[in-house]
Amino acid sequence: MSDEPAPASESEADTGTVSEMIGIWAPRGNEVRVVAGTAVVLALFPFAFARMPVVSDLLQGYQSLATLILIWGIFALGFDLLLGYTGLLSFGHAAFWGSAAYTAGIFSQNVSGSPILMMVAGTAFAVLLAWVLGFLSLRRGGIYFAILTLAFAQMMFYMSSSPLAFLTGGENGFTDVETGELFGTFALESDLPAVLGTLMGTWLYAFVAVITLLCVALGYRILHSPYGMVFRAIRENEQRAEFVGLNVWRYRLMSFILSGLFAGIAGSLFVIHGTYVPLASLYWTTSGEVVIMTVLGGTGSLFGPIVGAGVYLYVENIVSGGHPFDFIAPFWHLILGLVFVVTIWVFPRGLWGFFRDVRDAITGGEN
Amino acid sequence: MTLLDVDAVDAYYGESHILRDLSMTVEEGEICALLGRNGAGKTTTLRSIAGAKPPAVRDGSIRFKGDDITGMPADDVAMQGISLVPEERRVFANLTVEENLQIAEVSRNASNTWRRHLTTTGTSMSTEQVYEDFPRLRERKTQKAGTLSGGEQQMLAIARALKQSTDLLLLDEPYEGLAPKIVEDVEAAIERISEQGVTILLVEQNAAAAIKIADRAYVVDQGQVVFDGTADELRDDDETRERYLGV
Amino acid sequence: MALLETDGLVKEFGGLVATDDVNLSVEEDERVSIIGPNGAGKSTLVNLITRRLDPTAGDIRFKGESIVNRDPHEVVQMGISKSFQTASIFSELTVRENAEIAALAAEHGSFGFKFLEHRDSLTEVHQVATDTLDAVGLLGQAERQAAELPYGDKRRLEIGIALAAEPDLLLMDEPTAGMSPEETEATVDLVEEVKRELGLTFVLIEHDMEIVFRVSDRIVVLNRGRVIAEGTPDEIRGNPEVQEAYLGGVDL
Amino acid sequence: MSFHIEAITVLLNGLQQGAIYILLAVGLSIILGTLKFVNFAHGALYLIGTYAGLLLALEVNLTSGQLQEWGFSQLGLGLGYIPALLIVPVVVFVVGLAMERFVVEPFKDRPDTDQILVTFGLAIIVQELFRAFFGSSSLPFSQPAWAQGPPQVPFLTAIPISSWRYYVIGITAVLVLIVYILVEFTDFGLVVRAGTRDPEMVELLGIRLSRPYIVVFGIGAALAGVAGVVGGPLNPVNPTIGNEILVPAFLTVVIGGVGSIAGAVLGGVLFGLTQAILVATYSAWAQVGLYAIAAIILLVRPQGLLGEAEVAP
Amino acid sequence: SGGGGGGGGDGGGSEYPELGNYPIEGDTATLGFNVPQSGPYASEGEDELRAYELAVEHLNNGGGWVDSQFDDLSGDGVLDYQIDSVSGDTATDADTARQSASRMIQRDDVIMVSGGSSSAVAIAVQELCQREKTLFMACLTHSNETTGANCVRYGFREMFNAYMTGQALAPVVQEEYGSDLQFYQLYADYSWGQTQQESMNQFLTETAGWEQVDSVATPLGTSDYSSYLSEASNSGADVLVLNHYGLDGATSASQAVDAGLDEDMEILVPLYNRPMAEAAGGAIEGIFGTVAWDSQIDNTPSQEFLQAFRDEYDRTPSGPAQLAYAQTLQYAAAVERAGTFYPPEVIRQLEGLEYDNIGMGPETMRACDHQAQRDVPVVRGLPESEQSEGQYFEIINVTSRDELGYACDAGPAAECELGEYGDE
Ligand SMILES: Nc1ncnc2c1ncn2[C@@H]1O[C@H](COP(=O)(O)OP(=O)(O)OP(=O)(O)O)[C@@H](O)[C@H]1O
Ligand SMILES: Nc1ncnc2c1ncn2[C@@H]1O[C@H](COP(=O)(O)OP(=O)(O)OP(=O)(O)O)[C@@H](O)[C@H]1O
Ligand SMILES: [Mg+2]
Ligand SMILES: [Mg+2]
Repeated sequence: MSDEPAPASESEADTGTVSEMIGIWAPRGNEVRVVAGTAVVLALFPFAFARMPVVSDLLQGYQSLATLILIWGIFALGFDLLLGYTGLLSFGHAAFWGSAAYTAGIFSQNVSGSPILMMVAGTAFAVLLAWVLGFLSLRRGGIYFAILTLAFAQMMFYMSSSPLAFLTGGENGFTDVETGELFGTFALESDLPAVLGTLMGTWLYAFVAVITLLCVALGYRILHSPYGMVFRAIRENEQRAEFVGLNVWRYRLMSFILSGLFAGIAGSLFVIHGTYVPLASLYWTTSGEVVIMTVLGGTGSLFGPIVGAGVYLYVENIVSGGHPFDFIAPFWHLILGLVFVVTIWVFPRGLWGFFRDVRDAITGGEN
Repeated sequence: MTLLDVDAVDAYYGESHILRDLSMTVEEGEICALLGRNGAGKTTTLRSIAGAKPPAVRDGSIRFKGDDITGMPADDVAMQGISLVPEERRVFANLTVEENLQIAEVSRNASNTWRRHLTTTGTSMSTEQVYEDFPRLRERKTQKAGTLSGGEQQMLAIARALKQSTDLLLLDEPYEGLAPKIVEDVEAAIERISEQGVTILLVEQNAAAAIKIADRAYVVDQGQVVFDGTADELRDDDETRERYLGV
Repeated sequence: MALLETDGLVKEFGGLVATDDVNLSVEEDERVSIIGPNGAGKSTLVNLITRRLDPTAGDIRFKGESIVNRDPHEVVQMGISKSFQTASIFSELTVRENAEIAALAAEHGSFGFKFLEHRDSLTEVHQVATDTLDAVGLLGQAERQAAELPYGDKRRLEIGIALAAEPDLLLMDEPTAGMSPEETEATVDLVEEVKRELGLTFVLIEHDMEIVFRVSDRIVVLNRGRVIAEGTPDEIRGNPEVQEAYLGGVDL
Repeated sequence: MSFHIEAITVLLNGLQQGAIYILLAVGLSIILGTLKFVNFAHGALYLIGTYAGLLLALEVNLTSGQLQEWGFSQLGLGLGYIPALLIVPVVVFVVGLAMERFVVEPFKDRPDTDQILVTFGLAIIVQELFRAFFGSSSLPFSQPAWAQGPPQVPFLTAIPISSWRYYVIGITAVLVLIVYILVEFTDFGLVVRAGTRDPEMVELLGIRLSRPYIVVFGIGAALAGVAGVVGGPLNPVNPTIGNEILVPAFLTVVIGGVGSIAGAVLGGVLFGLTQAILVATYSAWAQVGLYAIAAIILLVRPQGLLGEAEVAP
Repeated sequence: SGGGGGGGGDGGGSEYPELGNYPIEGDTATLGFNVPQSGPYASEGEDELRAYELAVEHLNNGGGWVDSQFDDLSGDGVLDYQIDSVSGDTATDADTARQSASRMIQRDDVIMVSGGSSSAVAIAVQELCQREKTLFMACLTHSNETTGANCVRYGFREMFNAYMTGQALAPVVQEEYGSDLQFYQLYADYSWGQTQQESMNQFLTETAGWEQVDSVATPLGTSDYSSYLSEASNSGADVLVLNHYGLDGATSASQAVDAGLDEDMEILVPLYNRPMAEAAGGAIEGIFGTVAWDSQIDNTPSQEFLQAFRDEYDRTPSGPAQLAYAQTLQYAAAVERAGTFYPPEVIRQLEGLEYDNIGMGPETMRACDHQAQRDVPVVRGLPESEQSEGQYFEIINVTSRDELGYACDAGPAAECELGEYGDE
């Protein structure tokens, strides 16, 4: 095998027959269970969060926050592909989130307001950018990588704050988003019909939830494809990975691009949801937020980062808003900081890891 | 008088049990050899004595001049008068020869000894003495240690250890990687140091070389002492030599 | 044609010449050992061949093709595998995954866009991994985390990873360093067995003369970066220069 | 105005801005080089330095924050600038010691991503504590009256740069020189440099390495503190300044080369000058240009200008 | 008790279709106050919040302008509804502000949102409010675009803008410093700074007859302006205009003074606010600028507000506090006049409204761009020794609205398209 030139085996997949393609896509292992479970949770989440008697009063949630949590969840999920699996800490992911948001926004103003097309445009730009920035920053790991990504993202921030302000609206943010209807028929803001409306609320939520589901499925697939294994191998022992014949650099770049892809999807959805692009979406604090969410929820897991996004946004939007948290509301930043540090210190695997440990302790490690 | 007393020590790297119930003693003033094959546990023994971690000593005790030094941090052990010249020499490649020697002296600075319970009584050489013993080092005084030849580095490592207040010098394979001529130089240096009253525990794979200068020898295999006697006894014990030393 | 050839290979570190005009050639199916005192440049030579270091001058050819401009992973893809001096494994992955990684690289090239393909569908990779683990006697522990293995088994796994890459040429840098005599024995047996079964060529670097003289067809002696002698075990045994430089008068 | 005055102005501005970066970068760099610790909370030390300096030097009117709510509408000792300059480094040095002991020590053996994360979290906590106590509005920290306006020295009077900025350059030069001498020519520096390469061997020589290490951290912290006091009157003083200055400071370290004091100085000067020159020429691109230059340097020389290339093990 | 609303007590809950958060459920109408509670303008936000709470208190129980200036208001709630409020933290960040506003609208069902302290925030939030069909009564926002290119039907602005600042300042500084001067501008490089800079250029050139030497953009949030200031100093101009808002303004002004620029040049800071004055301390001494409102303005409504605020909080209100108070009452009065909370009707009540009851003389809330046509106070910074809590400036002139403004088809208004009422 090894004396055949490598490209031959790559092209095999490309020229695969239709049945092989289906073979590739066929669900395997736990996949169906995971996706179905996620779908159920996604369908019930807004109801429990914003409308269900008693529960929603306790939670004090609301519809648009539910949507926002999913959007950031996608972002964090993609970020975790990089941090949790490949072991690369980027402090510049705002570049992908923000540029996708701007692209989708500008696209909606100039080309088409179709949410799906906006998403495609934003994501495509983010992927392209991830490819370029990844190419430039992946030369070294650790602190150098963190700083380089940070530098590039800051550069983009300052670009759009002044020199490109004619396009981005600078400090005012991009306000000319013109989101159209889904499939040309369903207004995103309008409620879903019948019981779906009670459960999930708006078309917007349904749209975001479907994308989220696809992203979870995609994430699950990636982690259970050879990539998942290779990523972990690279994180642990890069040199050895190179010496079993893997092109470490390309895999790294690929994990960077994939995480850029998720960030791009999320960034585009963010515009569709908010019809607005704040300049801060490119600022390094946005990168910092996704880092916090991911670590809080738990790196190296599929759902941890989404949980992290939920907790973060909950604190940011509900605890900070006073009632029933008046007591601690002004200190919500401080509280998040404390929780974050405690998590790294005591539960390096985050809240999700902590839940799992607790579950394992209860079930005696079975299951 | 017994200077070092290793009593029934068990040492581990993580979960691997390396030293098994190992006991040995070193008498004041002698040259004691610790022999054994590749991976027998010689380095582990020295590291355990010197307080380097890993390995972790989980059982047994190590006493030096009657004081218990088991589990003591490496820097404290060194200040009791035990100097280790480790495998691969470990000179500071980014410092000059002079600085490599000077750093051993720094351990006696007040900033280092302040509020530490220390009992060194050992002799420590002045830089001048060291240069007299190792004239090559004087020539290379301002050269970065990383650019020295292997033999010179070995000299430097020994010299550095001697500049500590040393009662007991632990030498881990001092001849490794040295040309035979240089091996002779190092041998001479070890004997000279011994004559000055420093006790020496010498680890070697090369039994012949060690027996030549040692008074007494231990042979370890798989973390256990399998022979214990004078150098002459070992020379005559063909079976032990064949079985455990492959000679 | 020689499988591996080096031609006037030189490597300098600053002023130090670690590899000095080495012309080495390894025939297919041959077992070559490289010996020499510490610092002779053995590891450097291996690192040059595996492309971890760039040569200062000279050429390296594998299967007649120059590899000095290739990346390390490409060289592995061409069929040169290396086992490391210390157990270099993926300790958080399971034993099986360790082998699978190597098999994946061998079966599917150094990189592929297979991120949508489930691992379970890569049957041939599983097969190679299973076979390799069987060969190194770790199949029973396949689902254990590699970190949990005893040290000796880690070294076995290390060799297993090198083998799962399905090499034509295996470079082994002190594969038995730090092993107990029994483990050493077992490893040597393993190497010999693999050699017999897979017919692979290997280059061994070892300080343990017993092993070297037992398994080699040819021995190359390095000193200060230069080849000072080369020949069958018997020839080397009797070479006075080697005696002087390395064996140091030890009677063998 | 004549071109040479303008050129000198730009040069001095660049040097002064570089000086603040240098003070922070030298500390970051020696900590990273010796303790192998990535300190994202270095900006927090700068923040502490600024506030400590402000409260020691002046009396300030608080307009928000818990302290004000508890009735401290005026706070500060009003000792003046010189005492503040002398006391702050000591205070921040002590803070640094505590941080080494309680944060760095437990995270020494964890991967550098964990170190970045925990110190990043710590930086947030410190910032938010200051916000909680002192409020988030900026506090006035004016330059001392004796250092306002250009120095009354022939020629320099024509240059519109306040004396305080000359002092900043001077103080930085002196401190960096002291640290350089400390590291290159003293026993302490010897141990530190040796420990950079082989900490275990240093301990085998009987040296309690934790002592020089904690001091290194303390010195790094004190430098950040000094940067805070001298930089305070040049910038707005509010809780976010620490984290904002962290980014350029880290860039300075990385482009200069980790562990190299000379590198940090070079990086800082380069940064300051680039900024000053861009402002004088293409000001809209000044920030973008700064990051672009950093990126280019790192792409061409990943180990930084004066950093040593990673030696393959 | 939903019956209260359905019973017609609200003046026609059944008359109008559902829109935004209309109709109100229950017998309490909730207002959302979205102000910076963290971040650089927190102190300003706190002051605004005090004024908002004071307004709610007066709406429910009488007092202040409810008793004296607003005849439409009863002091017993609005249209039989008690007024309640929720507050949110904008952190002076547009995104945070929108999230906070959207929480108020979605979860707390607020019928009106008010707030601000930065144009970016105001523009972002009013755009959201337009979408959610919830009224937005802008507090402090000074960009021409708030009621220019980014104007919305659901947003109203009492505050003047950069354009009017230029108009107000030019004659005053000409009189003070003379004509035939050269000026140099630094401006924050984003829409507010740009429009402010354009307006200053326009009016200092046209009205004062000065000449611009150069105008240089500085990045937003710059913390060290020394390089820029050196350039300005070396330019040889007589006047330096610092078009920096808030903290940036405090920083650049202090640094200019520290570098000794004030010895050779006059400095202008077109827009002052309180956190800026606090942070700049003595550096603002003698520097001209404009403010939203000041407690020294000597007319009945102003003094009544000052008194009411002092009675309640024992402190001097800031300009934005006056805006916050006025905007809340203005909205409530419009509801009373409309007889319903139904937003389009309330909007129609506010459009074209003539009033003279909030302490800034006679005003018009113009229908074409929702920009109040009003007087602008020109002030000069006090020396540090004369500053006290709440008092940082002396009023030089209150420029009459007759000398300010622009037609509906001119200036910023030319770019305004208000958008839908929601009942078309
Ligand atoms: N860091 C380590 N982690 C795990 N096992 C180790 C480690 N270092 C050594 N060992 C194991 O401990 C055993 C004893 O090693 P040690 O280094 O003491 O041998 P030695 O007698 O000094 O051999 P040599 O002559 O090769 O130096 C060996 O089996 C080795 O594999
Ligand atoms: N990266 C490097 N930089 C500088 N010198 C190096 C480097 N790598 C190796 N050397 C030097 O090159 C020489 C050869 O080293 P090498 O590791 O090849 O020896 P070796 O024969 O493998 O020794 P051993 O038997 O101890 O493993 C040594 O003197 C070593 O110090
Ligand atoms: Mg050893
Ligand atoms: Mg080697």
